[in-house]
Amino acid sequence: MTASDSEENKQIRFDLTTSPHLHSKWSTQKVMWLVVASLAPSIFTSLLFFGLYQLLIIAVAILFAAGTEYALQVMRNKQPTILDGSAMLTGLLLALTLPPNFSLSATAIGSVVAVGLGKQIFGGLGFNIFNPALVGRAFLQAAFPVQITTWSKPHLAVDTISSATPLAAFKFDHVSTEIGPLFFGNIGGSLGETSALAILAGGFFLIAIRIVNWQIPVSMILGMIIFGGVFHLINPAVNPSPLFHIFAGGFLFGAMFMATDWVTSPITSSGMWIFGLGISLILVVIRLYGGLPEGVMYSILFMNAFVPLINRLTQPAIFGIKQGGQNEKSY
Amino acid sequence: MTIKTFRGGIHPPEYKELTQNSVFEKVPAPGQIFLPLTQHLGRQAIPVVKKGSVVTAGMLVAQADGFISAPIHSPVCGTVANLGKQITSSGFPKDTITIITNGQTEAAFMSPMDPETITPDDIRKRVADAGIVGQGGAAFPTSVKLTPPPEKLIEFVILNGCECEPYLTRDYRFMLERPDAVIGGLKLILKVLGVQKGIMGIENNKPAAIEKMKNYLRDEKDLSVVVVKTKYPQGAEKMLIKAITGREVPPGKLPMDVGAVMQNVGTAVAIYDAITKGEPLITAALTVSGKGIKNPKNLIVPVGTPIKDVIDHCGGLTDNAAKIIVGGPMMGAAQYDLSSPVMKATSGILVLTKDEVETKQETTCVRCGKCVEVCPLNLLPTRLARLTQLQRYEDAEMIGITVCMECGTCAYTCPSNIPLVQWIRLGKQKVFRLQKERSASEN
Amino acid sequence: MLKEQLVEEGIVSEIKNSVATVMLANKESCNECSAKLFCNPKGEDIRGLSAADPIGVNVGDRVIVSLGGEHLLTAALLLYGVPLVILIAGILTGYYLFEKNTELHSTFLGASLTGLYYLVIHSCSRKENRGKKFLPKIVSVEHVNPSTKQ
Amino acid sequence: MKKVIRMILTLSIIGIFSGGVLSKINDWAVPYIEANKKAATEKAISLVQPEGKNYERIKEAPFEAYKVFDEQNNLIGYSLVYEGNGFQGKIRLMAGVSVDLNKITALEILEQVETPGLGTKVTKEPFTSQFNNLITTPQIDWVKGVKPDKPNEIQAITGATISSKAVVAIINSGIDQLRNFHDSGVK
Amino acid sequence: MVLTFIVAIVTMGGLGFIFASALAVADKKLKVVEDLRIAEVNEILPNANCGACGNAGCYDFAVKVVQGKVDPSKCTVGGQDVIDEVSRILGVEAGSSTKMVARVLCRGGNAEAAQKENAAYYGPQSCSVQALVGGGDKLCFDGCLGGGECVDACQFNAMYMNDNGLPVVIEELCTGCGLCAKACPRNIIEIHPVDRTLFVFCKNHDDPKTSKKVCKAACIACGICARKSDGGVVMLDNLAVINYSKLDISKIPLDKCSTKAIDFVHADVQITEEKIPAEVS
Amino acid sequence: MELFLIFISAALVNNFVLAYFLGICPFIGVSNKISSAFSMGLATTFVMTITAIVSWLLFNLILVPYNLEFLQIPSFILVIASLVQFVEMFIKKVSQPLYRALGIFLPLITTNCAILGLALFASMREYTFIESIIFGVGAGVGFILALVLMAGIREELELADVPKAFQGAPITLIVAGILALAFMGFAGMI
Amino acid sequence: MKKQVTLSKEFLKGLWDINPIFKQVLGMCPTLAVTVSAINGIAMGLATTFVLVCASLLISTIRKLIPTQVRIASFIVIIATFVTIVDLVMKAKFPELSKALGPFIPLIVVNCLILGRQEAFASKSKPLRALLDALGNGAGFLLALFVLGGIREIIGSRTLLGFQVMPNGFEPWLIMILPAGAFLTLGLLLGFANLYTGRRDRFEKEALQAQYRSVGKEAVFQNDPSEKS
Ligand SMILES: Cc1cc2nc3c(=O)[nH]c(=O)nc-3n(C[C@@H](O)[C@H](O)[C@H](O)COP(=O)(O)O)c2cc1C
Ligand SMILES: Cc1cc2nc3c(=O)[nH]c(=O)nc-3n(C[C@H](O)[C@H](O)[C@H](O)COP(=O)(O)O)c2cc1C
Ligand SMILES: Cc1cc2nc3c(=O)[nH]c(=O)nc-3n(C[C@H](O)[C@H](O)[C@H](O)COP(=O)(O)O)c2cc1C
Ligand SMILES: Cc1cc2nc3c(=O)[nH]c(=O)nc-3n(C[C@H](O)[C@H](O)[C@H](O)CO)c2cc1C
Ligand code: SF4
Ligand code: SF4
Ligand code: SF4
Ligand code: SF4
Ligand code: FES
Repeated sequence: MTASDSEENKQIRFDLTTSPHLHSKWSTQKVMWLVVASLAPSIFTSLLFFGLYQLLIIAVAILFAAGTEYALQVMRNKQPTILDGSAMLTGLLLALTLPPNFSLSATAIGSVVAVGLGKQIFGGLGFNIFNPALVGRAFLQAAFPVQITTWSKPHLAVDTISSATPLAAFKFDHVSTEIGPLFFGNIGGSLGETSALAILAGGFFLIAIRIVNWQIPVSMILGMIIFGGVFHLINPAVNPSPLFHIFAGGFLFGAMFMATDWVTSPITSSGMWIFGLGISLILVVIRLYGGLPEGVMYSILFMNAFVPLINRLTQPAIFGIKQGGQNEKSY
Repeated sequence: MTIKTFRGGIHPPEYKELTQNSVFEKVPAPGQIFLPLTQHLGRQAIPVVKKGSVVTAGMLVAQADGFISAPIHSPVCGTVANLGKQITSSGFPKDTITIITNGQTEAAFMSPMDPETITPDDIRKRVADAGIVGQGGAAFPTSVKLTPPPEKLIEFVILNGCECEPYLTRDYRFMLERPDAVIGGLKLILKVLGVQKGIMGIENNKPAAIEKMKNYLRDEKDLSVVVVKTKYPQGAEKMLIKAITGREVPPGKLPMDVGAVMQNVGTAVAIYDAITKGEPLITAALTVSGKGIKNPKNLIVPVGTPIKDVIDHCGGLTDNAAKIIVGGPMMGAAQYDLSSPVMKATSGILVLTKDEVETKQETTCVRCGKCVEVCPLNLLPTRLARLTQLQRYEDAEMIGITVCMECGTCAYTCPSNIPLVQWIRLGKQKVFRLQKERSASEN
Repeated sequence: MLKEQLVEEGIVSEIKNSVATVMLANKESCNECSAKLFCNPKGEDIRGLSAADPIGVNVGDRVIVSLGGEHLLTAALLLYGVPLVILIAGILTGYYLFEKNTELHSTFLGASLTGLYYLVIHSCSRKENRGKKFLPKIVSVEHVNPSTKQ
Repeated sequence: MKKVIRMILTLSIIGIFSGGVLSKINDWAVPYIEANKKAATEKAISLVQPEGKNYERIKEAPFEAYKVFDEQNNLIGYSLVYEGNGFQGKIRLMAGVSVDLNKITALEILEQVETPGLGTKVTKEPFTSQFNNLITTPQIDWVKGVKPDKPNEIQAITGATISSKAVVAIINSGIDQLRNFHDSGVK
Repeated sequence: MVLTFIVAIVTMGGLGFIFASALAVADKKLKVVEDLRIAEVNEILPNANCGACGNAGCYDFAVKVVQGKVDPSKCTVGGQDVIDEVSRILGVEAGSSTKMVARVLCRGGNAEAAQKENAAYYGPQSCSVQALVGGGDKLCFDGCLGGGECVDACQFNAMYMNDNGLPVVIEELCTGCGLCAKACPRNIIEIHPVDRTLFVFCKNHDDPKTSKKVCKAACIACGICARKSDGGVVMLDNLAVINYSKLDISKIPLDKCSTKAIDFVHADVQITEEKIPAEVS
Repeated sequence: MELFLIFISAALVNNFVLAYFLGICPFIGVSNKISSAFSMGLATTFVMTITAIVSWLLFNLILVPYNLEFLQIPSFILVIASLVQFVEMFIKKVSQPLYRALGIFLPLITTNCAILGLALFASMREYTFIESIIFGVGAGVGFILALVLMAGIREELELADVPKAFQGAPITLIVAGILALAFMGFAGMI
Repeated sequence: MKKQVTLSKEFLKGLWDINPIFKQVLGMCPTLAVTVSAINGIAMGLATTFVLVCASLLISTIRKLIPTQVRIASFIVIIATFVTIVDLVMKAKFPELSKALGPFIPLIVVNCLILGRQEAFASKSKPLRALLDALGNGAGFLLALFVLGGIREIIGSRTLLGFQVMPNGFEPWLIMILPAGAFLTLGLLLGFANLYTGRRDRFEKEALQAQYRSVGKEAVFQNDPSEKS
């Protein structure tokens, strides 16, 4: 065993790793910050429509999310990884699903729950089953159902739409809202969800740079057109058109930013289709027959629970093994 | 014409421009060479020389041990200095014959034969005697591949000219510089196997080579060129067969099970040379490239030349060189000992720079599914790696860890920078050990 | 994803026509379970189980038995799924058929239809080999009984 | 065989003992339970018909309802027990109704499984007291977020609109039933 | 009232009767014979299911003990208490077990073993993985990699990594279960009877010249120990190997071994009785 | 429609496991294999349906007429137990292989408070005969759903880095909590 | 190995060492369902304890008379009888409570805790020990129910046993009295209980190792060949 003694080799320490020696340009950290960037339009519209106070909500949510992540990782003697941005993203997304002028202390609780119960208790990034931000929001909705359904009027409302959200208005008062305001966002609703324009801008950006798997938003929208359409055709007087379903409430926001969460969505593309269609189906049922006006959050969480089953169902057959034929191993 | 390909895969930057126009350059033998006894898959060769033996170029120094093995010939004239151990590009010490060269250039090759009149059995014997091993990377003894069991019906021979690994341009140069040898080799292979149909698979990023080969094959009705998509790992046996024929080689099965035999372009050249010149496999054609090397080149080097000498021949390392790889960047092995020699199947020596190999922080798997999407064999790399980490080898076995060909596609694409291949390789090893134990306990 | 099976460890006590009787020890978790009244009304500590033996084990070997595996679902559907449907269908039919003592009668109808179904199953599964695939399978030998090794 | 007999005997004896003991304890408990039930109904009736002193179940009605009398045994109204679906499950309530069925005297929720702290507000003040002396013709209606300005309107509880609506709907259909029953002539 | 009473009694008694009959039938049909002692023995065993006894877990052991196929003393984990108790149940003579312990047969820690000069390993810090990638940072291809996989494998907390990067077995806690030995990719850990004290603490098969370069604690295959030992030590492929059946310790010239590759175990890191703080032992 | 509502209510809105906390033991102890979970769930549904039928008959044809409501608990228990025992023996007679494939599931987890709870709920709510059968089936389907979802999640969690103290029952309960949150979306549907 | 333990231990073990909920994870259903408030928890705990004690006492008294084959069936019938008694008494004397605990009183029958204790203990022990064991386990169950109910009541409705303990400014978390809150709280409680015991065990082990290590280190350096040569 003769280690080479040549002069120049001594200065260089060669890295020993296995192949491959090239890597793509992505890193989790980069991805997370790009998602944050793509949320900028939504943040901007939320401030525009609901006032600067919302910045406080966002700040509190991010701060507590990151703080919880840090504290729990330190407690588990793990290398803190808050800089990978995923906790902050969770906080930001949580904030954007809250109603305007929501209480800051409740926001903080939601953030702590989102990261603590939604993510870290499963082992941290990548191990959670449910979308953490939505776990936080669902917790808040169950803990403070009245506050979280109290909606402030947007500053820039064109007419005197009451503070109720389009969906609540539809559900309880059978008032439909025009697509125009729905699209631009000067309506009642959660911070990030009101402006479809801003969401689509961010969403298309993410799809374009291949962070978001296009299958999920597309299948959700398609599903909504199918299922919403069927109900609409059955009884147009009671059931709104699919277009209304798509632009009202958190549908687009959920489709672009929340159902697409890598961790909690299926890993195969056929799985993503099932996932998206499932969300739409459940959403339509909840919106039309449930007691609650909105169900994006619940349908995403519900389908999150199905993801392990979907993954198993859609597991690709190993190359060379015909679909269905089991790799029968005898030993 | 639609460009054929397979599902999955990636397209890393090619970096072929560094060497694709550099003509093969012959490198003289250095003062000392190392001939490891395992330059091929299979049983280690048995030395037939002793310390102090004098050898000439082309002389047999170690003979094959059984069917799946290959003899080794001295590429130089000189004296056997030692029979000991030497670290090889695998990173582990292997039994090695060390030869001090004496600068003489005479050669003792076998007698040339006429490719037109030669019989299949003679070809087979010559290929075995010449110690030819697959030049595509796996270094499988070629004579074995050319001796399929009689019950297997071989329908075509595919010549693999994909060279899908970034940086490497050896096969490309072969096709440009020695088209006659490539075609000649292919015809010899067809002859051995008694097959009519010969196909060359070439990626569409090598238009010059495609052009050239098509020109040469214009009059051949049974030989053709199939252009395949530039995509890694297009050159992998299973993938290329799938792309060209649409057939899938099942796990644990060989190409011959679906009627194909595949050889690398370089292998064809080696066969041609062994027949027409009587030259055993004693040189390695390789690409020396990468940003960490001063003058990237394509070289023809005597087997056994230490990597260091090859690098020196190319002007040495740049200041920011950080990693030396033998083979391609996707499947090659990192080196730490530059005295390790060039071997029969070495296809490239790459030197990557600091900024290229900078290890990004590894995070946990975010289940993005990208690895699943790109795995050409439809495996679930993330799960294989995780199960190995958790030491659940049986489960890993159930979902096909042993099928993985370690192409590295998954690890390339993983945004979390998980060393997936490293884990999978470990898992495979453990599973193989388990399987061995199992069969032992059954008997 | 993972090939699924419910596995139990046990010791082979008898082998006949490559069907082995395997003794399973009650797991600790069984101790406290109130379902014991139904699952193990006699409170035995050991249960016997027949398992197909594709690998050739010996008496005394400690083996892993996989319950079901691929055919588990089929078996469950055959045994519980279909009869459930028949039972309910029978009862619903009976409910509209009978005038007096409806409940009792329709229950009888449902139950007898189900019984009929089971009879069909019975005659089907008497053929030796058809049933064998449903048997739990011995998948591996954990420990070879040293006394039978020679 | 001896074992079998012993098994059967043991279990039968334990069963017999169990049956016997329980029967005796039941004999003791039944009067109390009956009394409790009666007291509960009485209490509810006295709550929804404060003036009532006496009551009598309307046996002919296909639902639970009572005639309520004052000290002089004059009929002063009815107590109607009716149920329907709320937000989570059944809501069962008792409403006191005037003799002409045009006014509610008071409302008492008997059973519900609404969300504690939210839907359960319908069982409490100030929601229930809105029903005191509420006009029932035309049908009771509800408003949201604003003070009711009609005599047949109540204000729904914020965050529990569904439960509030459910209560209104149950009373409305109950009174309809009572009215039909009334109109069909049986007194 | 009386009627209710009677009906109640009849109902419950009848139900009891039916159920008991069902059980009786089932008892006949689904009969299992069992040796009650198996359960009894199983209860006594430590239930660590470690396999130290050579059986597949404690229950297996219980079955075999009751069947008389193995000796109760084979359970070394439970200690003498358990053996005595099991023997009492079975009415056999209590044997005594020799305690087995794990021995780490490599002393090439960070201080002794030479490092590869040009290499820096990146990746998971686990022995098995390092062993795959060029054999880790050390030059020796047979020595301890220092990743501590064995320590992680030990369920009994009987191991730790010392500051020199070598695993240490705490003899008192070690049950001899062999999990660590199984985990080690380099096969450095072996299980030996506790009273066996002389070992060759090296597994390197390199030729003398190389092994000298590779590690200060390596067996350099000089063969001195073998020559004097009358077969107690033999040289196998450049490594001294002790043949315990022929070993006569007094014949081994321990002080002649220049690297101390052959040595007593307690001269090393193992803890002897006196050194243990009182509360622990 | 009423029947359909009973079904949906029992299966989704008022899921036995997630809203009524019945059958938590098998839910926590459920095997992490999906097809076993499904098979167990199916067996449970079968027993639940039979239970619904028999307990209705017992209650309405014997206990009520003879004023024996107080014997509800012990008699339900005994009847269900003997029934399960009979079914087991019957199935064994019918098809040895099938029985052996999963006969042990029948009693293994089929009997827990969910079964008795079902019988009690059905009699408490004074369901009609058909209603209680549908109720039984619905509860069983809900049980399958909860069990299978949990099994899938468990399988996934085996790969996760759950803190040691939270492995097993705690994380299962927390997942159940989040599932219960998700099921709240169906609230108000009945 | 079964060793005779002192009578007081027989009682105390139920409180923590083998606490039915925190350690054995038994009888989850009533635990989750009834603990919307502390008082409900206490009532349920008492009812369960009553049944447990009576059944244990009776069964350990007649344990020799019951053939093993019908052992479990007999236990269940006996337990069911006592549960019915509790149910009837509650209905007669505490109608409000009976309503609050709903169908969960009958379900005590299938509470795994009770049968488990009969199987594991009462059927093998003398009445006195069985009594103590039952009391201990009952108390442990009660304690756990009280803790869970207390937490849920305090956060979910600001009160404890009906008295307001949280300031008015505190907005009660409705979720705590919903099913989801029950699962989450119990999950966290169990986790923290494990954390506590795990920590304790780990500290013990670490302390032990550290002691060995301190000795071991010396030995290594004494014997370092590099120093010697
Ligand atoms: C992605 C996303 C998901 C949401 N999911 C829900 C939901 O499931 N239920 C809900 O009430 N609100 C949800 N919201 C909040 C809003 O949609 C808002 O509640 C809705 O517009 C009107 O709801 P309301 O009438 O219940 O008050 C979600 C918001 C976003 C951005
Ligand atoms: C991931 C992967 C990539 C490969 N790429 C090439 C390639 O680009 N060119 C090539 O000739 N062989 C490549 N091979 C090797 C081929 O699979 C095959 O072994 C070879 O073409 C057979 O010819 P040979 O025996 O002459 O080497 C690759 C193998 C793998 C596993
Ligand atoms: C946890 C939770 C519990 C709820 N409970 C009730 C309830 O008991 N009764 C009810 O009418 N609505 C309940 N709701 C439904 C919503 O509050 C619904 O949005 C509301 O009925 C709409 O009324 P609003 O327009 O006054 O906000 C609940 C919602 C949540 C999230
Ligand atoms: C496309 C995309 C969408 C994401 N959506 C969410 C989300 O909805 N909620 C969330 O908590 N984290 C989201 N993340 C961040 C990250 O995946 C999340 O923190 C993990 O779920 C935590 O394990 C998203 C990340 C990406 C790349
Ligand atoms: S290395 Fe293996 S798992 Fe990864 S992509 Fe290649 S074949 Fe698939
Ligand atoms: S590519 Fe990496 S992060 Fe994505 S699923 Fe695969 S292993 Fe996980
Ligand atoms: S793992 Fe090794 S050190 Fe630990 S107890 Fe077993 S044999 Fe001893
Ligand atoms: S002894 Fe083996 S397992 Fe332990 S640290 Fe050394 S190499 Fe690793
Ligand atoms: S208490 Fe065990 S299932 Fe409910």
